Amino acid sequence: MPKMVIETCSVEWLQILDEDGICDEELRPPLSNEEIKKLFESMVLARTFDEKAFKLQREGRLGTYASIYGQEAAQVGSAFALRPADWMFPAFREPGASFVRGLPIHMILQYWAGDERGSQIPEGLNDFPITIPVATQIPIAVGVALAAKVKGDPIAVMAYMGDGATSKGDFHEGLNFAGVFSAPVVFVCQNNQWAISVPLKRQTAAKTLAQKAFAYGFPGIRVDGNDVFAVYRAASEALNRAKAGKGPTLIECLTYRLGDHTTADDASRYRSREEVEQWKTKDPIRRLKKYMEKRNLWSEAYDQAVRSNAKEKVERAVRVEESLPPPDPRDIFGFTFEELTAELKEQMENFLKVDGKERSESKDVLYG
Amino acid sequence: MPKMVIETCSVEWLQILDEDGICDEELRPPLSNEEIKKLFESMVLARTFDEKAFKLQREGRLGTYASIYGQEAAQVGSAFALRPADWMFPAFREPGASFVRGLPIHMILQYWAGDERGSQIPEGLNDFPITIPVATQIPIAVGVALAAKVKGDPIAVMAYMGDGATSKGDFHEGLNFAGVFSAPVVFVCQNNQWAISVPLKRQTAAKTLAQKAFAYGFPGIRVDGNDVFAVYRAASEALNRAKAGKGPTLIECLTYRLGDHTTADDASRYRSREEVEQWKTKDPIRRLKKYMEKRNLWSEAYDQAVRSNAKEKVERAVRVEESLPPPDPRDIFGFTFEELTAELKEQMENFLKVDGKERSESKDVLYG
Amino acid sequence: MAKLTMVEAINLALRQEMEKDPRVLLLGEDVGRNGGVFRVTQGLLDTFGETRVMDTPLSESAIVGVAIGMAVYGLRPVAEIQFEGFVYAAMEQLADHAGRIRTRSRGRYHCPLVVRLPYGGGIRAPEHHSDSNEAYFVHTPGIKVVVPSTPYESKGLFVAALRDPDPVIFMEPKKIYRSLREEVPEEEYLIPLGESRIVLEGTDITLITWGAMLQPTLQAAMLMEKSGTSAEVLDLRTLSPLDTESMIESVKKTHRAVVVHEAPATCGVGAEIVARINEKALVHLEAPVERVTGFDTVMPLPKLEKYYLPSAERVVDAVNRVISF
Amino acid sequence: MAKLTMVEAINLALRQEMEKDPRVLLLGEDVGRNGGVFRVTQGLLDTFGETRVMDTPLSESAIVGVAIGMAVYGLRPVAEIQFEGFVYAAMEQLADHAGRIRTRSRGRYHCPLVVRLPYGGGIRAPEHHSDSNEAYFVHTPGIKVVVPSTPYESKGLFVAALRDPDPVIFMEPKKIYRSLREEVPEEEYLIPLGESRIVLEGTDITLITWGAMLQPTLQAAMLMEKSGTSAEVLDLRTLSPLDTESMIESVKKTHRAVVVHEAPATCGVGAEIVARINEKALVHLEAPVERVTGFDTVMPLPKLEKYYLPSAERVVDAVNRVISF
Ligand SMILES: Cc1ncc(C[n+]2csc(CCOP(=O)(O)OP(=O)(O)O)c2C)c(N)n1
Ligand SMILES: Cc1ncc(C[n+]2csc(CCOP(=O)(O)OP(=O)(O)O)c2C)c(N)n1
Ligand SMILES: [Mg+2]
Ligand SMILES: [Mg+2]
Repeated sequence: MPKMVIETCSVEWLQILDEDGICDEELRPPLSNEEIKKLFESMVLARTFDEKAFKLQREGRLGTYASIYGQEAAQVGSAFALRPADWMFPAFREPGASFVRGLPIHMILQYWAGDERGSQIPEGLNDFPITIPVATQIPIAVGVALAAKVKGDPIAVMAYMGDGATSKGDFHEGLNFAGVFSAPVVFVCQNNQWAISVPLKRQTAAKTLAQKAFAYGFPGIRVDGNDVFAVYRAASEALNRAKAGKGPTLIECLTYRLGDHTTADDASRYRSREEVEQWKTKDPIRRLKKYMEKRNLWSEAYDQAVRSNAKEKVERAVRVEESLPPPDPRDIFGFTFEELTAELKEQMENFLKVDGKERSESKDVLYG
Repeated sequence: MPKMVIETCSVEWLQILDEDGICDEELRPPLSNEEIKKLFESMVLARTFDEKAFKLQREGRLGTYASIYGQEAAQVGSAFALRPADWMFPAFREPGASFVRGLPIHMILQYWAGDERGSQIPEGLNDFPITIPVATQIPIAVGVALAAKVKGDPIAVMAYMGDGATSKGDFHEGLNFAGVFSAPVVFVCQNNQWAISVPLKRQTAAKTLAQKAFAYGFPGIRVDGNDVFAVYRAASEALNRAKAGKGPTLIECLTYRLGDHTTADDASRYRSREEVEQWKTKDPIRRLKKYMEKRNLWSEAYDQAVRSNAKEKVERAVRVEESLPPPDPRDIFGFTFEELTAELKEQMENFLKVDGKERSESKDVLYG
Repeated sequence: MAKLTMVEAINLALRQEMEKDPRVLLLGEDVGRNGGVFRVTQGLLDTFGETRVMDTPLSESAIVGVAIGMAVYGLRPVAEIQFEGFVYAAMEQLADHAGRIRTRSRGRYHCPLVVRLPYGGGIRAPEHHSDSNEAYFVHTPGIKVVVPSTPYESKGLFVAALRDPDPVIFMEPKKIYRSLREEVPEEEYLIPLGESRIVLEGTDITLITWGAMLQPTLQAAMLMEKSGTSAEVLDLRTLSPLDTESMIESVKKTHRAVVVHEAPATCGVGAEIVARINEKALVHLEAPVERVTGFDTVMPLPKLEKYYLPSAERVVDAVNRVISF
Repeated sequence: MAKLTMVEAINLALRQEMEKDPRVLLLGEDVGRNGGVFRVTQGLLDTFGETRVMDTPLSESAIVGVAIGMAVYGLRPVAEIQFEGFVYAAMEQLADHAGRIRTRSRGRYHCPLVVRLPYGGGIRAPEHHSDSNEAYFVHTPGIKVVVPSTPYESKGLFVAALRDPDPVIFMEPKKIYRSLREEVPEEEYLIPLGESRIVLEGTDITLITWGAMLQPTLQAAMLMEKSGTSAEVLDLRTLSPLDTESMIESVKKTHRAVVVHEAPATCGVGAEIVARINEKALVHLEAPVERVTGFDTVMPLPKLEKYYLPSAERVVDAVNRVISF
């Protein structure tokens, strides 16, 4: 057999709810009205939070913050498909997913305000803290999935990443590992088409990111990441596959980062206003709203209520976060190991003694 | 467009010379009789060397050695397509390719005998030394290719790797980088189906390794790695593509490691004799011999001459290697930087002084 | 009691711990059917099966990353990196996750992980197979580093490392993997992490070392004894945390010290030891503490290897300088 | 002469070197249109185009690996790692290739590569954006490590690093990227690698530091002056190779020393400095050399960051202990 095709792959695109809110009812996932409302409310909450966090940063009340503006459907739709017992690994731009999971809103503020306690995920919530070093959470997520498989726990893991993350070695090693061991894990790639200032075409010469799954022997799909139904459907199916022992899936959510990379960034340096404006027409919240309106699930009054509810939740979270006592400097040392080592004990004791006296607040200000 | 295929890929298989030496003349690359003989002779030399190196190791005259038995066509066929100005990056199991390139035979012995001078590639030969840390040579090869492109040099780079290497982060980062910048580089993966004791199915869930190229937006092809014509043809085409500015190619040479992983390994611990025997029937040298016989390019006398010539070359190399003076211990220090730093100077001087006297051979033996 | 090599002792420790604790599992390249390239995991696949003895793809970063995830989930993974020279690719997982997850999650998650790392020179191994890179890990917060020096030690330390609630790099000195035999009890015993041991008591000088370098150091002590110098030999066992107290106590007694290690001198663990002696026992010192170490160069290939590794003679030379200072 | 920040000074150095030498090119994440997240490469894409200012995929290992290949081929690449916290993934390329290619090929190949590495804390940056990991590289054979402490210094050292025939990690202290302005000549000048400088002459104690820590160290020296203690302040500039001679000379004069750095204490470069002082100037010491450093913990997030970084007060405290020893 001199020359022949021995393997083929194809990448599918999935869109259920288009930019005008027109829905392919055959493909629409079987969600109750209550669930559809929940999706809408979660997206509104995500956006409300995002706007507030941005303002807080500008007012000097928050550190660097990474906006999710425009990516609400990709986050909410995917996280919505998870069960509480499943595990979730955010990258660093997934508050929308974290809130769906039940992470107290103020913890994301706490994290970006520079307080490790924001990563002290509450007991019972199976989420990993935000991971800043791009793609490094992926092998860890695969490890959790394999551990669950070893133990026979009927759960799956969802790991988020950006388009930039697909270039990193750990993306490759993690996905390949998952493929080999058929790990119950779903990789959700939020392809927002930018990695800070680097556009997608500088990230890869591949036409889609979904096709990268083929390299690891499992399916990849590209969905409209601004279509919450498509994202939810793809995520549900992938989670079912995972739990049925059929291995991993890569879901590429094609979306767009409408904001700057972070509050420290100025995207106008490297991309055109037109591009941004064009993507604003694909707004994930508006299109769900249009759909709900047609289905009589949406009204002005409802919208008002949802928005003021979200606002109130966010404002409450801000108050909670801002009223927390400052972290105890002892915590710098206390969690390095289960027990303080002799070195750390000595370092902590020296640190607590200043001029031979116990460190006091007044003395503190001198340091730093 | 709710659901549709937006991208496809297919992996081709190429075989020109089958196991019985039957050749698809339409696909056969246009090689002169002299060139075909050169391919045969290079493969015989590679195998002759390999057998000798193995024996030397068993006799305690060589350190650990990694055999190429069975992989002669993959190496010779690919390297044969290179021009002298092109660059070549071996992994650690490519003496067959290195000899085609013109590396003095004794240098491979020197390397495995534990002498860095074996990696002192002669000026004018654009080969990188053997790389032991798997896959790490790949980004470097891409860097050379990009540098050549930047400078406008009309060359290409060939980088070798094993099947195991495809799991490493550097494989991914290197190939992706090459795709993005359309680097003039050809990746030759010798899929010998084992990474020490780890079989291919533990390396990846993908059906072929060639398909991994799709993840990087450039073509991949699987060729019969024991068919020197197929390998040569694929390599030539890929090099032409690269030099024409069309970017990288991944060539998967499906072959088999007939020997142990290295002389330190015992493959009978982890794979069946049947598997090995079955692959012996696909011997790359025998099938070219059969073809040449039919074409009247082969005779017993010719064969004898080729083998004794190869033997002589190898024996001469052994004599050269074994008659070299031992390396100068000063070389431990002298090549760390262009100039000795103060620290290194001090360390070297202390080292050369023993009990206040200059280090002598007699004193040496105490050390170690 | 059986006399075992270090390879056999660690194998025994693994087998017994896997029998006792179903959470323990192994992963790495060639750890399964092949039993590891050094045979440390030999026979374990047959006994415990493929889910607990996992041959992995060739992916050092993922081996460690996956093991971190397993540890976070509640298993007790033992990850093998085949040779220390291949651990660099896993540095990001080690520094950014293994060593940080407890502190960054303020205790919500922790990572009871052992990374087995055959290390060091002296076995005429190929290039990149002879590094001694303990200093990188000792400098990395949140990671413990253990280096056994004999078969007996290796079993007790390994069990302690495996039961430790935090990530431990367990560095196995290849040079003495099979060159020593020692009685190793079947029964369980733990050697606590963070405690060094005095291998030889002495009064004139303290020799501080670990791992494979204990042997030349002991030989040096013997040679010195003949010439009337009494050396105290300290085997550190754990490099992070360091047993500063014992070092200082010994130096206060002997007033002199030499540190012996294979790694390059500059920023090696020896530097830290000298710094601590300086900080806590300066007034007791009667001579500079000397370091007998590898050079600030790449470890040479086998033909020059013997010049690189500290030998008994190099230790004796240093001791002579320190004594006659 | 223009008063520039360090960001501007390095930008100027890059621009001038790129103008002079067509072999110089830049690669890294966001170095192009965006001009780097710190704007160090601002404007260079416009002047030199996409082949010489390459925005790369998010691949730290490949950024360094590709740069190694370019250097081997004869170019003069400057690779940027966006923050020091992301360099761990490139450790394998740095240790196994950049630092080894000259010695392993016995001089056939070498690697004139600069890796720019913004480093350190004090700018209230997010997690993983404030590490000081110089010790890893100082411990790695075959790699030079340079850390400028002012705008003027940064230009002269950068040009020297770029023209050096060997790989250099050029660590840029983020904390003082924009907080200092200094006259920086347009004209070419080189500050040779491996030579430290005395920033302040003094007689009572030697303060040894580098990078961003020069500022609190100088503040401490001022505070001490008021109380009658005369400090000599040494800015090391290059951590590998280390200028041992100057340190020793100063300590022989002052008999006392304190080392100040941001990185964790254990196995930090401070330990090496103490060890060298011990080895070469023990008899001149009148007190233990103290280290004022970060703790052996992860660098905290901004709310606790101020406690971690050495401050003038901590330096003064240490000096007082050393002086009154
Ligand atoms: C390993 C690593 N390199 C660099 C960075 C700096 N950095 C932070 S986010 C980012 C871009 C990430 O792009 P992408 O993965 O697409 O995620 P997005 O920001 O679009 O959500 C970079 C380069 C990092 N955090 N980690
Ligand atoms: C990064 C790294 N990890 C582990 C090893 C040890 N090792 C040497 S060869 C090898 C298997 C390589 O398999 P493959 O890439 O298929 O090449 P082959 O040996 O079959 O030629 C391993 C694991 C190494 N050299 N480098
Ligand atoms: Mg992105
Ligand atoms: Mg192989």
